[in-house]
Amino acid sequence: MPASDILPVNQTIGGVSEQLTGIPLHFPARRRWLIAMTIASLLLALFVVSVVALFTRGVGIWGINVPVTWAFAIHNYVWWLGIGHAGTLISALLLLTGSEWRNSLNRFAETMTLFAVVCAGIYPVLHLGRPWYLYWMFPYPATMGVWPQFRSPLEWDIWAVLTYLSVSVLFWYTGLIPDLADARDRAKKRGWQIFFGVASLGWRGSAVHWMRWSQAYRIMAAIAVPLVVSVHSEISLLFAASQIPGWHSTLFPPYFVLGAAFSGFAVVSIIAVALRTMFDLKNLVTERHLDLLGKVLLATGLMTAYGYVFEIFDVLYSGNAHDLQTMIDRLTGAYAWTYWSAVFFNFVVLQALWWRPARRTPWALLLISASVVIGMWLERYMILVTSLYRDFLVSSWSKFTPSFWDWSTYFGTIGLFLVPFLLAIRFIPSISIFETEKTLADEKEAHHG
Amino acid sequence: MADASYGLLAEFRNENELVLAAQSARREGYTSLDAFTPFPVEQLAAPLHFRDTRLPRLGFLGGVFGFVSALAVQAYVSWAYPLNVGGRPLYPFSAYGVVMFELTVLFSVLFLFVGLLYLIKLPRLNYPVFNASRFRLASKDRFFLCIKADDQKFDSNSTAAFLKNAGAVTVELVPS
Amino acid sequence: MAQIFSPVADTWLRLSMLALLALMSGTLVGAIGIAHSAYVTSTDRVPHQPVPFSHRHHVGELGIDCRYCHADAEKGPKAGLPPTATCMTCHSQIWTNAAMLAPVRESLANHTPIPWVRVAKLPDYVFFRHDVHIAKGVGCVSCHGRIDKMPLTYRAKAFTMKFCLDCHRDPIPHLRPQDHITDMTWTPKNKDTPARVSQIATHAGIRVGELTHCYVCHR
Amino acid sequence: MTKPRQWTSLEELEHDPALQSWVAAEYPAAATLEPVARREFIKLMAASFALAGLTGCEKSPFTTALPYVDQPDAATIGVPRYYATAVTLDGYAQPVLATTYDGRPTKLDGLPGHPVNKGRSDAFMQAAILQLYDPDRAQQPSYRNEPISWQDLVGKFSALRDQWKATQGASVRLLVEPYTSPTLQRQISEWLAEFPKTKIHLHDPTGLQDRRALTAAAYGEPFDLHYRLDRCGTVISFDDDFLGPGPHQVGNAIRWSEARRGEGKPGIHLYCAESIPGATGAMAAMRIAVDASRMSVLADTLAVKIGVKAVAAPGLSKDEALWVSRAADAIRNAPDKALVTSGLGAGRETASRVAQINQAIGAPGRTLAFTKPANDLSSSGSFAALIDDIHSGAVETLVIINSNPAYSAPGALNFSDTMARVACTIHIGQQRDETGSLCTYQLASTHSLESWSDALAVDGTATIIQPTVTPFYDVRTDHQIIEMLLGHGDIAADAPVKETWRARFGDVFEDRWRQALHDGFVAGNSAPVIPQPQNSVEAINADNSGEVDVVFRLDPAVWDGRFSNVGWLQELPKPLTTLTWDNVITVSPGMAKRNGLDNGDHVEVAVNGRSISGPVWILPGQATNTISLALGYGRRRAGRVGDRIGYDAYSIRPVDYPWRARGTILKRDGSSELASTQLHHRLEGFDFVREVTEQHPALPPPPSQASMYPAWPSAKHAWGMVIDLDTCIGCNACVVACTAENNVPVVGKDQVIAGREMHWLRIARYYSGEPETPHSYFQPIPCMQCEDAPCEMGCPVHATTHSPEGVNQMVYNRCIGTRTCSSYCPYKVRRFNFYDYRNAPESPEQAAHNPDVTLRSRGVMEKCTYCTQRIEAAHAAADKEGRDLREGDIITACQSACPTEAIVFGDINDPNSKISKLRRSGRHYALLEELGTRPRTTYLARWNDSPDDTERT
Repeated sequence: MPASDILPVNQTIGGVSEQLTGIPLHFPARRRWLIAMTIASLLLALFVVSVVALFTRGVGIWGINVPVTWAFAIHNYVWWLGIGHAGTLISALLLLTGSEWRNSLNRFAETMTLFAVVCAGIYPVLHLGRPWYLYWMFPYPATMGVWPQFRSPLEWDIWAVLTYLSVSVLFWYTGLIPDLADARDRAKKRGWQIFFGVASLGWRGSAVHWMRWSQAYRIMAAIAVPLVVSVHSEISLLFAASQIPGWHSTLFPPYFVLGAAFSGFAVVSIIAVALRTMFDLKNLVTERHLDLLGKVLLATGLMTAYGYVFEIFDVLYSGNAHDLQTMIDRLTGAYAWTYWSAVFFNFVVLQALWWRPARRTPWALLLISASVVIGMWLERYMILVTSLYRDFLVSSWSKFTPSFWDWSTYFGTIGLFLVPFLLAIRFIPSISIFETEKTLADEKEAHHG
Repeated sequence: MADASYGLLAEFRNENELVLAAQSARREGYTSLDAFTPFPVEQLAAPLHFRDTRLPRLGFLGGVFGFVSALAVQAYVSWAYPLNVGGRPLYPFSAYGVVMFELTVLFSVLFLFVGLLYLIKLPRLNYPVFNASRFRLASKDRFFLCIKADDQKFDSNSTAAFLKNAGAVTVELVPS
Repeated sequence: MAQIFSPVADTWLRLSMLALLALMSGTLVGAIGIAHSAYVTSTDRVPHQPVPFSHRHHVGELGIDCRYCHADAEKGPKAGLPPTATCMTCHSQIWTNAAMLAPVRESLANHTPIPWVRVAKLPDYVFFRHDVHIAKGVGCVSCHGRIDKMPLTYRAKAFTMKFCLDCHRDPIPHLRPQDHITDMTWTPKNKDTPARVSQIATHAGIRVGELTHCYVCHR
Repeated sequence: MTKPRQWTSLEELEHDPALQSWVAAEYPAAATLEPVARREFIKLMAASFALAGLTGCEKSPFTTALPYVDQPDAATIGVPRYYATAVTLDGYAQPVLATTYDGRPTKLDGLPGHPVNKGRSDAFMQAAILQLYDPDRAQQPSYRNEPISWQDLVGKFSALRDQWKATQGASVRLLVEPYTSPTLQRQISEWLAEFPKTKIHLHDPTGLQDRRALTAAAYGEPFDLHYRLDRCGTVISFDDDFLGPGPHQVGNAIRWSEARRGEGKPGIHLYCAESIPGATGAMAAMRIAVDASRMSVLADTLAVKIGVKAVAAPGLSKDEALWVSRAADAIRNAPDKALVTSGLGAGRETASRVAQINQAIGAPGRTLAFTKPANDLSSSGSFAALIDDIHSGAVETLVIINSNPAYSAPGALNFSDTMARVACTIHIGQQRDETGSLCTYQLASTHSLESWSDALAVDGTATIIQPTVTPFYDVRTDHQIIEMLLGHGDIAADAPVKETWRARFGDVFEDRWRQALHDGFVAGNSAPVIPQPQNSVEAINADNSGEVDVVFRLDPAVWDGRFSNVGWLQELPKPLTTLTWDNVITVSPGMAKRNGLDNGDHVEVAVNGRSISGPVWILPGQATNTISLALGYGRRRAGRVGDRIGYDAYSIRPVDYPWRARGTILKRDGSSELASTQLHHRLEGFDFVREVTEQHPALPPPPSQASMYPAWPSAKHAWGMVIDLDTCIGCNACVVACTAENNVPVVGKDQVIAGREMHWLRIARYYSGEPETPHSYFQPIPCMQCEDAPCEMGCPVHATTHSPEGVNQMVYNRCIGTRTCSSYCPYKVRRFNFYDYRNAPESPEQAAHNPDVTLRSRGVMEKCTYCTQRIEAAHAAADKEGRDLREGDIITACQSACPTEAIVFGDINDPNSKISKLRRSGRHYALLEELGTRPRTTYLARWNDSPDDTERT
């Protein structure tokens, strides 16, 4: 098949449609799914327990203290939100650049984004000392006559995350409608027909509808891209807006955005490999896709590495005693292990991707991506703790050790992510049908000349 | 004029045949056309005379709305209870920027989505074409051209004949 | 293929979507409304008192000055409730065996206080001082309402933060001459009357513009 | 603060059961107290309407309010009243001004105008109030640990007295600790008149009598020494921590700071030879670490240099020699302004030598004053003698007055078991403590704040102690109880005291009594005398057993153990170590290296056969071969707060000379986690603490900081604070004062270990230089009240904002607990309620809370507010009078406590205010100036008056 091809042409459009709608309609791989679901539900239960403990006893159950007033909560918030960036980037950015290979990935990437952002969004609520007053962060006519404070990066967060969540949902759903219609038409059982029928809002593929739809979808994509960039830049301001050494840096916005994309693409790769094997989709998620994912991963990874290098240069160039102190702490201090293992998991392992076979072997890509996810988690830990535990005054220097509840809440959110995600791939087409069909059609076109 | 019917639905094997058929129908003078395809087919824009930009303008409108309301709310807050926050200015427009941008995007997308549904009149669960026996293939791998009954030139027999000549695999009269 | 949905289905779908929208916006508006409601600010209740004391009778009809019973109002932060002895200054002479005054007599006899129910109560994190407000010419009526018209006492004004702020932002219009502090009916006459002049005098030295920061009331 | 109206009696609050039902409603716990206790508890609560903040937020909008039945004229609800009285430490009066709200004492401050403490205070005085509300106090008398009524006791006592009469009291022993109360003196002599053969024995864990013994050795008879530091230019100290904790601290600190301020340069220079680092050494111009047993050697050498005939001392090390010669130079430069002192650890021979040196330079009468002990106890029998008598079976009745020998006697004497041999033991004390619980009778006595009594301050000035509240438990004053024992029945509390003073005041009694109560003291103190020192120095045959010097020190937080149950003090970071909730065995860095010890490792310390084990702490600047043990821990019956903490140093304390011994140290397995509030003390080359020298008396002027933003207009007044690092001795008075004033919670050891202590004001302790020879610095760090505050910018809900007068405001009830402010705070002065740290609503401590400050619930941030409640109160007062605020109207709690006036608060807009003058000083600087936060709290640099002018920071 010619290099331009992404999908093998030895398959029919109809075949694609049957295959993909087949996943929800007559579900293959029930056992594997059930096993995954059980594990996920257990984690979710752990999450519920942790939250109950948290709300009844207070944030004191975590390891935080003064000066380390922020740790796991904010740290995992940033981590999850970072992961949540890949979906929109893949579908929106690559849609605009017309890279057709994204068509096999965008759907589950977006689905992943939704639930990752939910996990992220729940943390700022959990970490409040008095979560029941969360609504004070919204401007509403209160009897107090007091309003939110819009100079605060935390206030910005709320708006950024909510916007990002709603936009992702709408973008995801808009793209989903035609596939839901497809599933509706393939469905035999009444129940499925009604479910997909209502969900697809009665979409009938009218050409005029398609044209309006394309207008909407493309414009949404066009604004979604700057949104993604803005959201994580803004999260970085949560740190950069302070004066704390190791945080107060203009490098942070791009540094965070790239890191986000990096971790996001890693998770996308993991899911791609997982689904590919789970539902036997080798004909749609081809080695070519994995190869391209590997390349993107490598690229974003190297850009993030640049961030590390420049951070050090920045400090040396400024010569600020406190920044220097913090940098030395990061490289040699009590939490140096986070820094160095972050470097290892993020960048050392990554180098394997220069090697073509590594990119094209599913399990290799899976392992490398997993290591990136761990690495980025460590990086966020490092950024938070090493800056806070020794800030300006020697007399306020302290230490931080995560408590059991820190960990349980964190692993709990993984369940909070997996459960709805598994349900999604169970009940809705997890690969964009009409877009893959289009790709296939265009390729066949190209062959017939 | 057969009021009882919605129109004639002709099935084609691929988008090129559909596009050709649509163009010839247009040449024949049919005006009330529609097509149904499993995926967007740009070439149909010309024969179907589609050049509507209301949706993009709606999106822009939404953006402006979000931008202005964000600015308004934040400025009002400072005005309603002026407090000295860390010696920062009472109206820190640099700080307003973030929320202004976010709401611009949010409302623009909201307007686009609602506008889309409004313009294509969805949700509409029950629609005549669904009566057609083979229509369910329209979302799979078949391409349908529809000449509606309200067309001046519409005549169940002659129009059907015309469609057959245009290369339709099947032609079906859709009851309304 | 046959239709999956009957035409009515569309009507129901549209209706339920509208309903959902209405519900969501309704809840929001409702919640904010309730927060402002008389129920939450408890301006709608007349708490039951051990003795059905009538301010209307004592203030409105007999014209007893507020400070006769609430003697600490000018001296300290709290106005104070009258000690039983104060009640007995009169009621040892009149209505000496009225049934409704039994609790008062018992209080004096057994030396146990009368468990009044506080009507004008601020949250514990709000620090209000009667004395300085009076010294600067804020009348009783401004916060306690037309007490002289209350057969049984209730909270006349909603003690919300807004209520306090409205006055703290621009106190001048709410001030009055010292000799009218307890006057329930006093209102500023037109600009050039002596009342107005003396009123201007009372609020000399008020730190207008410094009264709306948090520590004025919260500590 | 406008001079508070001081009250002379309580009658308006006594016998007003009017509020029982109210208290029952508001304080269910009161119902659980014994009926009598309950009645008194209610008195305590008299007339308090809803106490501010006690209930985090209201349950119902309408709550019950209970007025007086008959309101006393004096009482204005919610207006504090002030009583001049005293609490005691080591028997000395610590004169206080007690603030009471609606009958509840809530705060103690030094008594303004008192000749000794001039309105200043120390940590112990501040914390004494919590002992009043100690939930573990003995609440009624008990007989064989069963409650008994005072009436019944009166009966039992008369029976006892008959037995005593039989032997003229020969079988009776009174055991007292050093005391100064004239009334107690009178009562004891009365006792001796009635039972002439009764013997008095003295138990002296805190060393008052030992100090007198030293002077007796040096001068032939016992004296009290008074350092006239205000007249000194040079002070040479041999292990004498006269700026450290104790009854003399406040007086010494005031005098030292007066001298230190001088004109434009420090007026007094300290040369300290210390075995254990202390406050005095930290402030020294030149300090050297010397083992306790070598002090006499240095003293001898100094004596030789000064020309006092003395044995030529064995060779000194280079550093020691240098120190001695520098000290000698300093003395020669101005002998008339010099003073040499020595401490208990330095021993008798040093004391005698020092006495001769002082004599030689003419210190007596000039820089050193002597008074005869107002109450000379040297005639009374020793504690060891009592033990012997008990063993010999001569003792049938033992009356223990305000002492706890079962805990604080040297372990070797094994007092607890010995006491069991006595047929009848009577314990008079506030606590049913280690001793009380073993005694036949435990006679619950009152706290000073609910007592009629009297005592003398360190300079001999008498204070008549009057109650600020009627006792709310079924207890009696010591004097009442002794009267009972003497068979005078259960008389009124003030009767014994009045009797004493009627004799002294004579016919003008009523007026002078009233005057004394109002002023809080009786003018006139002990007359100074000038004695001659002995020429001979009795040589002590040096004890060379063991390997190391073991020095016994009273704990700076719980003293001899009497404050063990006071949460404020347990959680008080001790000077230099910043440790809380524990006592440690401090060792020098050298010894740690030799024995492979790390902080927290367990060691066993043995002194002639007896041993204890506890965690070590490596203390920079400690003498190499000296280890120090802290007394006051390891208590078994202190109460819920103080029980089973730390090791009990008394158990190995030597009997003959309990301050220094030879011993051995041995590493043991295991280590414990210590609750230190500051993990890192080395300054790491940062300029947090700056120094000036006489060569360079001014710091470089700060760079002007441009701002992109227009400055916010200031109100007429702009509050600021300046802290003088040159006079801060790290005594912690400000920290406790802040805790008391602002209802700062006690969080407990585990939370301190977790890094969650709540002190709004922390004293950062740094050292620079080598760990063996460090230079120590104290830096109090309250909120900086930055004009461009990073914290405020971070809060999403306007919970922290700026007042027009420049106070960085924290509104608890608006806080949602994002902790952004704390993350952004460069000084980390904000504190967070990780849990609900408030006292249980029913605990008596609730009554100690300042009603003008909200109690903070779980999940909210808090921090120093410049005592905003005082600012607003002053505003209200001024506004009422239609006048403007005056300098001194507002004094923050920390400022009023500080004995050295190192903390100055005021209006920086007023160019003539004291603070403005200080801000113009060349030593003035802002912490982390470069961050552009524009702090309102600023510092005055420390003088580096080291004779060799070594650059320290």
